Amino acid sequence: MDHRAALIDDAKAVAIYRLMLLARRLDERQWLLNRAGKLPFVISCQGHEAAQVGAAMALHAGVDFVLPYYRDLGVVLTLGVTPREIMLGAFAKAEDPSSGGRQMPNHFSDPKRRIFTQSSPTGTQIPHAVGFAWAAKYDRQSFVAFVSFGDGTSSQGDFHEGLNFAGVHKLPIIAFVENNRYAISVPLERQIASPDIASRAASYGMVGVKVDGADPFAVYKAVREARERAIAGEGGTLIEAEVDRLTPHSSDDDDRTYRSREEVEALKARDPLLTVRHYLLREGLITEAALAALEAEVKREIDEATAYAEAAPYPDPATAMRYVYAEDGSAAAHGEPRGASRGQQAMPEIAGGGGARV
Amino acid sequence: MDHRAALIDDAKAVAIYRLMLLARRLDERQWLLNRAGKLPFVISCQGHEAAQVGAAMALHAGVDFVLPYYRDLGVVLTLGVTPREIMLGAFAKAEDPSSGGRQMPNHFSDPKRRIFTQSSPTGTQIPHAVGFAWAAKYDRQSFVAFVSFGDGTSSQGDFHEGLNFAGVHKLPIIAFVENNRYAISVPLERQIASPDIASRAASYGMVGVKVDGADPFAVYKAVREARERAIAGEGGTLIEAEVDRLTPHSSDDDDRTYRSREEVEALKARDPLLTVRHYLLREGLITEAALAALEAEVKREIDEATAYAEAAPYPDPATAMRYVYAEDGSAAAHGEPRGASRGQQAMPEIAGGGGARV
Amino acid sequence: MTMRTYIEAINAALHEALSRDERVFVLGEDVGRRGGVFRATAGLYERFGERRVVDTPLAESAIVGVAIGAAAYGLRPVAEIQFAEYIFPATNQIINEAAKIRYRSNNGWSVPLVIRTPYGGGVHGALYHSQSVEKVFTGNPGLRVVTPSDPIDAKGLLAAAIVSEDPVLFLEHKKLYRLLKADVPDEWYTIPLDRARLKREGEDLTVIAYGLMVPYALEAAERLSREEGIEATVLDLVSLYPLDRPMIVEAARRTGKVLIVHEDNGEGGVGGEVAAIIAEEALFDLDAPIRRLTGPDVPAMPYSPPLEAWFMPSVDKIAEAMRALARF
Amino acid sequence: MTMRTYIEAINAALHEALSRDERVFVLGEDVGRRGGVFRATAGLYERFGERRVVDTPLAESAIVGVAIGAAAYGLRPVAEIQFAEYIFPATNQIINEAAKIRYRSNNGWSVPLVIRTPYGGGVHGALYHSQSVEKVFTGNPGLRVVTPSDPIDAKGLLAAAIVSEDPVLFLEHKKLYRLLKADVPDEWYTIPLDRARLKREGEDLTVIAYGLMVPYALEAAERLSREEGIEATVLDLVSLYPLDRPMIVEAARRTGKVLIVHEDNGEGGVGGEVAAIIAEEALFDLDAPIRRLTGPDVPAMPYSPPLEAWFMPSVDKIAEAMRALARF
Ligand SMILES: Cc1ncc(C[n+]2csc(CCOP(=O)(O)OP(=O)(O)O)c2C)c(N)n1
Ligand SMILES: Cc1ncc(C[n+]2csc(CCOP(=O)(O)OP(=O)(O)O)c2C)c(N)n1
Ligand SMILES: [Mg+2]
Ligand SMILES: [Mg+2]
Repeated sequence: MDHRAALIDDAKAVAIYRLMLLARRLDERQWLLNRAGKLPFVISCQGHEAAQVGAAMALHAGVDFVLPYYRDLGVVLTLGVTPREIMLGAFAKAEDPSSGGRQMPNHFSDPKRRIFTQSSPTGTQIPHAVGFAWAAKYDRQSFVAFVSFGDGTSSQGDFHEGLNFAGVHKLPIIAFVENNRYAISVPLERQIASPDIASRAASYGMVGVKVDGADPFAVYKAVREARERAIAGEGGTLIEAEVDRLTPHSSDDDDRTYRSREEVEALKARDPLLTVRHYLLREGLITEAALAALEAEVKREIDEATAYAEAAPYPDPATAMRYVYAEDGSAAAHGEPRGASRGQQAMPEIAGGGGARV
Repeated sequence: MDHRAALIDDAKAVAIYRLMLLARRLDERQWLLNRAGKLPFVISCQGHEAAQVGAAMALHAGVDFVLPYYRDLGVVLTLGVTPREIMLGAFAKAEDPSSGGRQMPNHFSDPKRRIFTQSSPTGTQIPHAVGFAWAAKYDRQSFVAFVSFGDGTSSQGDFHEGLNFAGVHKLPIIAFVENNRYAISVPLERQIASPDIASRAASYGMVGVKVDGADPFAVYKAVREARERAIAGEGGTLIEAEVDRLTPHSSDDDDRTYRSREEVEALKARDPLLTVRHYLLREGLITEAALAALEAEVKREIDEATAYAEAAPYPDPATAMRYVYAEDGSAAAHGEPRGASRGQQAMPEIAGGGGARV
Repeated sequence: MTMRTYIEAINAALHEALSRDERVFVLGEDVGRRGGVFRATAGLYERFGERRVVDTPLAESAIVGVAIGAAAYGLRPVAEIQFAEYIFPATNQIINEAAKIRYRSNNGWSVPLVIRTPYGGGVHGALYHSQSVEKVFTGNPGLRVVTPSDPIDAKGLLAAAIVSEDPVLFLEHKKLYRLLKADVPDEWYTIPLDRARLKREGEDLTVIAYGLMVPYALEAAERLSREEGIEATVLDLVSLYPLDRPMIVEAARRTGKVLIVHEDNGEGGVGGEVAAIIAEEALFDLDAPIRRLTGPDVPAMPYSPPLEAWFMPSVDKIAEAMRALARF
Repeated sequence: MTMRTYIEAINAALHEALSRDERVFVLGEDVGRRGGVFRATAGLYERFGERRVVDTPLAESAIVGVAIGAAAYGLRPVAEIQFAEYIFPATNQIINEAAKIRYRSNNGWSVPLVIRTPYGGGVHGALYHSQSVEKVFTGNPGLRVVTPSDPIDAKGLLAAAIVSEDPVLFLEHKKLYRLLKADVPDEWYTIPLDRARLKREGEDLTVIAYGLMVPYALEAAERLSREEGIEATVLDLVSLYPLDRPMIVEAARRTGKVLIVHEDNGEGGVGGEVAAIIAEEALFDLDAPIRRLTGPDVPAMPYSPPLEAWFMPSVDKIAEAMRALARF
């Protein structure tokens, strides 16, 4: 672990840890609320935070299009999604920005942050990301499409079809596999017969990179370099981050049926949250006191988010018929073309981070 | 080209040429009949014959399960399908063994020869072949599943999903890509970004082999070795045979819209039929006189097949409602299990070629 | 006889099928060591081993495609798709392949396979763990689509599907899994795959339903009988494709008033075909327009509790529709 | 105005759409240099170049999935699936994704894309080049399914699909491609995506049809009018999902006798839903049972000429069914 080698300054290293911590504590809180009967469902990022935060830090928030999957709490927090927004989704309240309470928790969506709406069928987001990357090339815009998914999802036809399409057209895509060696209960050796997933990049004429997903700085570096290649027109990268899943698959799962407690304990002993904290202390980037303050601050933020979301109103069933089709109706579209040249009107070029879309 | 190096004796080398010639002439005859308005549709093996006959020669006819695709006239002739049977299919007559005239020509099926029924959607046969290979392992039988398809088809999700499944379970499968560098009009560089298709085997923990598809002996050797590995329990092989498509995609296609006449002429100049004939003459395996006799014999056989098929009756529309479901009805199945142990009753092990399967 | 839930009945059918016929094997995601995410395959792995209880890669088209090849060889695959909406990647293998293999090969080949999958909502599953996928797969000749509504049918119908020579899509309503128990015979028995079942008789109106809506309709019928003296016939379709036309027509004629209930969207759902059959064959026996009570025409069931309740047909909603029709 | 065939009208709509809006691009197999295997995209590659006319790898799920991403960004993809039955590998992307994106994101995202595909038979295409796939994709709220029956509608409806904010499955009957010509306006115009169209008025019976069956029904109606004095109303559904309920009900009421005609299989086909709507809303206006004339319930159309003729509804078969119903 070496943040400087990844061209990360000290403040950013601490910021990465803070986001990892926020993701972890927010996730843990959801489990508590689940056990208390307040949330019907939780699906976790625990064990993936270093990989997620490291990767998302290397993206340009509000510029790059991001297609995360259900574990990617760390990714979306890094892109600016707030704990309150997350809790609104977990409680399925009307204000939930992802879906207005229509989708399960962690099915992220945020148009203004260029986070595309996700479904549950695994792998469908990969061709979507290729479509965004296609648009970058088509529209001559400098952004990448970042898409993440699990090791099991690399078995889906959409993984192959999507990456092949991106490879043929040398599109600016970063495909990020969070390999935790399980698809629910199915272990990696029943999932793939290749030595790893990164090496599958060769099938698509892409660069393949394998990285330690417990090292956020190494992941950051891999994604930053992939992004640079993509923006330079050199095509896509398949990055495999080796991570651990510290929880059962979801709150509906009981992983004692398929993995030993010793195995899980061994994973917890190498928990990236602990490792990174230890690194920051060792390198003198943070003090124990500052860490305690950070914990307190994160707790406050999560308390506030929970209280707000719990109190927020549910969506009104009177709204449930809305947004099946465009509300102006297709009739409204029978008019003029919008943007007779290259649609920049509809899709303004955005220079820095955080710009709004639409 | 060296038949002896492939452990092919002289007689077998001539037999290979004879089958290539038969496939070619039968194919040419169908084009004539199409131009004469007698056959609505032709899809050709021309240019692929060396690869097809070489590959199929290395299989155990009636033992191995074979899942060919629409170009594989050379494969099925080698497995024992007769020109008469082919012509019955081309004319869509009731006696057509593939489908009783229900399917388009070249959608091969022959249960007694263990040739599985094929559809038109590309790539679906790959998981089917994996299913047969699965059955070999499940039932502890010594056969392989051989499945063929084109370069374009390697882009389908089913290619990936099927080979991945086979790789994980080390199944006895031979996946045979006939790479003619076109999917109808789409050239290989718009199809894949990898250097070739054989190298994709690595994604599935399989052996990948690239072979000159104009050299039937080299193809034979590659398939024979793949079969030996498969039977020895060493898993599957992805073989890519580099071939040329000498005709338009089908009789409905006009390839002048997307490839130059010079390109096609160059391919015709290296036609494997000519190359192999030249080799046999040079090596003294056959004489000009014997070649002429062979041509005459093949012509006679095709004349007879055509006459028979043309005169044969069409299927009776009164039969067209049949075989939607099992005719005994599912009710008939409400009895005893058939084959309480391992189903060998239903699926007898077959020692040599040509055994019947029910 | 043993008191069993719907899912225990399914589990029992699988145990018996594997023990009586070596050709039967189970494949799918998490069906092995995990015993299925709903535990439908619990105990199979321990009892029959990994040769016959196969955890597959996460690839539904391969699950069905491999099952097709194995079935064509002569095995009897029982594939599980973990949730019904995850069947869509396998649509090509189901509609273009499994359903058409016997026909296209002129009876040369057949693929006796079963695809089991949990469908339906009311379980806080949101858009992607609540779908009713039946309308996509019904209407494909060559494929059977069935769904049981109680534990006894669940066991016998799954047994019939496994021994059937045809490909069968076997839909299990996930809210039924643990909703009710029944005395399920311990021995092996089968229930015809293509027959609707009269679940209740009454002269005032006919309710036609399937899956979870059958116990709901029965409960509504009992309530109306008890409280208002309205007597309903309740028909369980069981087979969603092909439909049991004679039973549907007879049940409609019996009362002259028909309410069709399903959880799937209204327009394009199975209820439309049921109504069409009645309008074709029993028009002059009808005393009221054919009514449908269905899930609303939105893409799928939302997650938030008030929206889910808004989507789901309930005993109350059914009773209300029955009352209105009886009074027509 | 220019005399154009149906496929020339489609080609013209594509040319105009690409020239008036830079966001529109075409993708699919062989749509580029080849100009499409039916030549629907002829001339586009030469005129607009490979950036906007894209030959894709042979992978339908990617074609639709990539179109979804591009549409969500703000482009206007027009994807071609080479034959309708090759759409099934993309079912997951169409039903689970395209149809549900607006709803699931609470209007945060939308995917204005068009999937064009040639369907239907009578062209010696056999099981895999003749299918009617509409029953699989209708009934999925969020997705529109339309099909034109003549060149004028073909152009205006495709134009409307391209400018629509919703995902549209645009079905082109391949036997209509070159069957008839009509005077098609040269300028850009759109035809509502959700309206059925009255094609003929008559008092004796109502024929409801779509696609190829519309000109067939019109020809049958003319013949019966000329030779037997039977006068039929003919309604072209145009939109197969959502259906135009008011027009269907009105057309049924007009004559009290309804014949529904489609080439797709009967059971589970779009005609069932049409009949159900009528049985719900116009039951007491009916003077005869609702009749359906459809393709038979076999997996798909066989190749051999006598079997294909057996499968296809024809002008003769339609006239015969109309006559029987008129006499009822
Ligand atoms: C198409 C599809 N099939 C099955 C599922 C059920 N399912 C949800 S997550 C999951 C495992 C995913 O494993 P992996 O891709 O490794 O991601 P992880 O959860 O381990 O991060 C499965 C099988 C699904 N969501 N979609
Ligand atoms: C799923 C599917 N999509 C499209 C088609 C139409 N189609 C038929 S053959 C073909 C090209 C196949 O190319 P390739 O796999 O290279 O085989 P080749 O014909 O060159 O031998 C296409 C696109 C199809 N049959 N199936
Ligand atoms: Mg995983
Ligand atoms: Mg090819």
